[in-house]
Amino acid sequence: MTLLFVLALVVTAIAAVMVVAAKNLVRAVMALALMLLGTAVLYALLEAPFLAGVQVLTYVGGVVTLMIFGVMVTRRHEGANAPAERIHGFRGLVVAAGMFALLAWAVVASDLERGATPIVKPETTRSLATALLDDHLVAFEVVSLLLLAALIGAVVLARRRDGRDEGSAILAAASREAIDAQQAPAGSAHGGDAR
Amino acid sequence: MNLTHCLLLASFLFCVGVYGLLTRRQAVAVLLALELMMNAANLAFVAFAHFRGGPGQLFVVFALAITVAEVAIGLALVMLLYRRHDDTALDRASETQG
Amino acid sequence: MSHLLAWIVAAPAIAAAVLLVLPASARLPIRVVSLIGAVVACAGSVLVALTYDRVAGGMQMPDDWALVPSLGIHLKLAVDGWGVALLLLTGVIIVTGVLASWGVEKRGKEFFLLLLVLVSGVFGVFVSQDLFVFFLFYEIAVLPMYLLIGIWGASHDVPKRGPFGFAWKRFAVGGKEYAAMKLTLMLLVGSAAILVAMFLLWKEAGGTSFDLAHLEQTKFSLATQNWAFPLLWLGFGTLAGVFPFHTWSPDGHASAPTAVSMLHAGVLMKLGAFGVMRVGMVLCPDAAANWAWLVGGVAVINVLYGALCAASQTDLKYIIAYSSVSHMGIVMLGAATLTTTGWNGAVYQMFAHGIMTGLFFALVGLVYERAHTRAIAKMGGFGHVMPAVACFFTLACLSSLGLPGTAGFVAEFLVFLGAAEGAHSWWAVPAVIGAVVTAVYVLRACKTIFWGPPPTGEFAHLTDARSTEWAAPIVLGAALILFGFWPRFLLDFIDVASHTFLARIAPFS
Amino acid sequence: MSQWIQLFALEFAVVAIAALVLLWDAFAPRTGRAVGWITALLLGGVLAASFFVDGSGAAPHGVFVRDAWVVFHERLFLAAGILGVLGSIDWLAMRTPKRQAEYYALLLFSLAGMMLLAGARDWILLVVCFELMSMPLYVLCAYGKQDGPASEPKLAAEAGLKLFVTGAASSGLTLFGLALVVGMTGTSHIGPIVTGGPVGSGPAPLTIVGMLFVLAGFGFKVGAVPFHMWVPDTYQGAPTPFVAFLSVAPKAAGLATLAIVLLGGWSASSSVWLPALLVIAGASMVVGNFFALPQTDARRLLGYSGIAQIGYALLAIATQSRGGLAMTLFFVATYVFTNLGVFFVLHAAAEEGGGHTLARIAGLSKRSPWLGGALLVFLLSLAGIPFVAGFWAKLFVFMEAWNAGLVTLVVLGVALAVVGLYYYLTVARSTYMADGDRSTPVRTGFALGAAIVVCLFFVVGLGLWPKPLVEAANHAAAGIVSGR
Repeated sequence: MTLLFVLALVVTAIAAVMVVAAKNLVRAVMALALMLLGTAVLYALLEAPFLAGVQVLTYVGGVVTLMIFGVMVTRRHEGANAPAERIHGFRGLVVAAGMFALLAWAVVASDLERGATPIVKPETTRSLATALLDDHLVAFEVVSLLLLAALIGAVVLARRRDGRDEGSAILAAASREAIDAQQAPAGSAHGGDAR
Repeated sequence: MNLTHCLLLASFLFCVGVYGLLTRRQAVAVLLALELMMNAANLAFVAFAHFRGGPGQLFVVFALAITVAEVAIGLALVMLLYRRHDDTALDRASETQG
Repeated sequence: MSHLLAWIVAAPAIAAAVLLVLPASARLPIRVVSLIGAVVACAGSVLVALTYDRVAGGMQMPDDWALVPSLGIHLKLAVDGWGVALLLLTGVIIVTGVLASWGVEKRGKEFFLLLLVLVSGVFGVFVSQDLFVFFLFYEIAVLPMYLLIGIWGASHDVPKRGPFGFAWKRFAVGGKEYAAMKLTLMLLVGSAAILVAMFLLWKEAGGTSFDLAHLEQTKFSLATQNWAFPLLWLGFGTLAGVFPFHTWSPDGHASAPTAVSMLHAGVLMKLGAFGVMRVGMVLCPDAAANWAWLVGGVAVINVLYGALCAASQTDLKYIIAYSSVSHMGIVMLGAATLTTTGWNGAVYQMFAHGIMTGLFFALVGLVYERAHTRAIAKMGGFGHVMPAVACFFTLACLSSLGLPGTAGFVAEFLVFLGAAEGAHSWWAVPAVIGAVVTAVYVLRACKTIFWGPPPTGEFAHLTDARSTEWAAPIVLGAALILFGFWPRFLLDFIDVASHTFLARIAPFS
Repeated sequence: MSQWIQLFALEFAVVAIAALVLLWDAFAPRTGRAVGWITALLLGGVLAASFFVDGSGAAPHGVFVRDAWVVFHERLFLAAGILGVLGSIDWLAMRTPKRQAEYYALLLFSLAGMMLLAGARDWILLVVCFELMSMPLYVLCAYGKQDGPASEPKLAAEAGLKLFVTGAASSGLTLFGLALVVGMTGTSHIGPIVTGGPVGSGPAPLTIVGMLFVLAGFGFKVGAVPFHMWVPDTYQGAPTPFVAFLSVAPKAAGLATLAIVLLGGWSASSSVWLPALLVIAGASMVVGNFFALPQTDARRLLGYSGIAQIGYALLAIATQSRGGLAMTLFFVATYVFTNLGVFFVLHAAAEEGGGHTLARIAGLSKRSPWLGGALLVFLLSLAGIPFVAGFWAKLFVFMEAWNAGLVTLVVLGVALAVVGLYYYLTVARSTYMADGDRSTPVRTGFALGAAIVVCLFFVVGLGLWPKPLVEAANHAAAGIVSGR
């Protein structure tokens, strides 16, 4: 258990560094996939199986695919007149390192382990669903609106002036992901209208 | 395996994301960095929920939906920019005078 | 007549509102409506002067409307002795000013509109008895100036030389837009200082009311007074042309169109001095006494420096503008004496200088319209072609140097007397020297321009004043002489108010 | 169910209008201005209905509370939305006649997000509403991608991406901060920070850091320094009628959120956030005012001026008093009308003059005295000059801040207001004193003209008679902060 945890932790961290370090964007996306998988494993270890599943399905299955698609479509061009890969490298490093130092100090200084009681009743998928559709029904409905808005927005942006729908592939993928993520029937219903 | 470790990892992921956000010029790379940040937040939520209880997991469900919507919009914008300029470098946008 | 003060303030504003709906092409109606607004306000002022009870004194003809009750802001109007004198001044100046700008053709509708709004603000300041409303009107009086100078002003035709000469070319320094911006910003910085001082006083007085009467009854701590008074002095003093914050004034007055110069030098600068005395000194009596040495010292610098600067100018409008700086120094000097005589002199000087400088600018505008130059070196012998203008100009000059029999004499005499009575009697010496320098430069300018051999060439066929142009010289010139021989009429008003206010600074009077 | 309908009636209506507009466009595509007018009129109906529907109440578990605060904001957002639609009608009909419905629909979605936001008392709902508000804005920003006067670079897509990246990054920042705060406190309710430690001990370091992250996230959204970089770029690139909306409504919503969180939830922990807020407010005033000085593009200038205005609004929030919050609302409300008006006039002038630089709008007042006069009034209101609404707004804010003991910042603000006057006057100078190369009157469409007139009415009206809005603001603020 602990070994698996350490492994997932290390893999996630390294993959994350690769995401921002890789020059090649395809590699960066792959590293992102790896990192997301590592996080999914951590979710599983943290007794969040539902989230682990969703993570794999939507993120690794969907977002990464979308990203790859994005990279492929826009890729033609890097090379010849590709601009310098990085800007403000040092400044970025200082900001990020400073932020991490602050966070790490706060985490350590907060002495989280003292007085922490193990959870008696882990959150189950069932309780999650109850909370989603009872306590937070308003937010749930708002999310369906949000996804609908995103859908319309993506259509608007991707549609060409002359009417050719070059971006419809992205849209299709995006809408599927959106709907999967929420499993909200409302989302698909509205989505139908929007078309 | 305790809360401190998880949060340190989450913080690390978040800061790596911030670094990428600040330094990468390729729009897609910036999107990837944003994913890192969101993912870090989710990890922190789940870790807290496991060790301390609370609505962390629920939060993550919503955060995932938000992230997906953001990716869709973000990629659409990147493609739009690409079609316009045949170039997805971000800082052309800032023809700043101050 | 009820609400007389409100009608005086509102008349120009109503006229402005009427202008708003008139078409821009209706040339004559625009001017007539403006004139009606000005005349109504002026007549109201005269009515106030006639009905004001000089024996009783104090605040009379009160009006009160709640504006923002939650903060204790009331539209509270009333008039005291000082107010009467300054209302009269404003009324006379605006009527003559409208007549003097009868010939403004460029965007005439907007010009008269702004002019009327400005005058409305000026009237409002002199009659408001609520510090906040006082400030509001003050702002209204200051702001239209930006557009009035920026659009209708004149750029300088006298080229600047010297080490900074390049700036005139490079940055349009000295142009009308520069002058407008400089004036507005400096005065607004002053307003910011006033606002801060207002908050200070308002807060210490309980934070419930801006009523001046209420504030006067509050005994402010010395620390508050010592903060508030300098802020008020600098804030209002900027408009009064207090050295070294006077630099907007020559540029502004020189660039402004005739009526605006008349109003601004004639009336608006008085707002500043009025503010220092009415708000600063009356509300912060202890601090006023503490800082009197500085206020008076700076005023002396104003008198001398203004006179010397005026003496060294070659541009006619700049001469008058710097002489205003010098004369406003006399006002501030009178205020700083903290004696009844000095204060009477200060307010009388406000009135006298307002009339005189209004006359000056009206005549200069008249000359400029014909000769198209303000460089005195180019002019000469104009008296032969425009005798009336020459006579009135000479009259203004004589009042300016304080010749007995003119209003200027009464004012300066009172101020010098007050200075001699006051705690710093040596102030009178440099002030008198300043008056002597004034005599030198005004007489020199007057002689160069109007007296001498008849003009030749382009200036040979200049004409004297015509139709509406007569109004300003005659009315203002008559006023100069009238109030030179009959000062009692105004001094009765002024004196009763000065006594009341000075009672607050009892140990020093 | 009926309780839900009552509680969310206005929001339902707004979303329904969005759906209606989309459907109508799908089945009966029109190219005229009808879609826009219908949207505006229906929204007007909703605004009118808001005066008759008494929807006060709370959703189960207290995630959403509808009180005077929410009502005030709903009306404000609806007004901004109506004006935003009106200002866009002519432009859309001209530039993208075949694709108008989506624009309005997205704007309405954003509007619904804002309206819900004001009542959110739960972090989850708040975050989701915030996204619902922001997401359509990213898209709208890039709406007129090939748009704008010929003399200017087409920056809409860049502006959209820039807004998106900053917006998404700030969402990430907020979420991470929330993870820490919610994790440490164990509840998603927006309420006091429970320290968990012994009585008297402050929040744990991690909680503090989380709170600061959340604050920074909202700082991005409202465009406060040091999170302001996107503002001028976005304002310059996005289509001007939309920038008008973008520059007011989301900022008002962001400030409302800050007020809910800081004054409603975290008021007991003000020792944590107050110093940060004061620094942000002061820095916004300084940077906004000084960076606006050298600008030659009116939109960038207004962007920086907006940053400065946000600084003033934050100053009012920092008073932590009911009066201060009320004056924030007053300030924001006047800012909404003023800034909308400024951008609408600018849009009209730029369409005709071929650009948004000060040189291009030169001579406006000579060409169209009314338009020039309106612009002057709006600029004076932004500068805080008496007898226009902005004066009272600045004055009230300064007075409340002075009362709360923030004397240094008030003096700084008053001094900077003069700097502000300078650059507002430079705009006025170019419209009044400079001569442009055209002399024909500037023509505005009917809708745009109507929007300008409405803005003018409110700016002047509130300047002359501020009392009703002051009272409404005081009433609304009582829902968040009790006491004085």
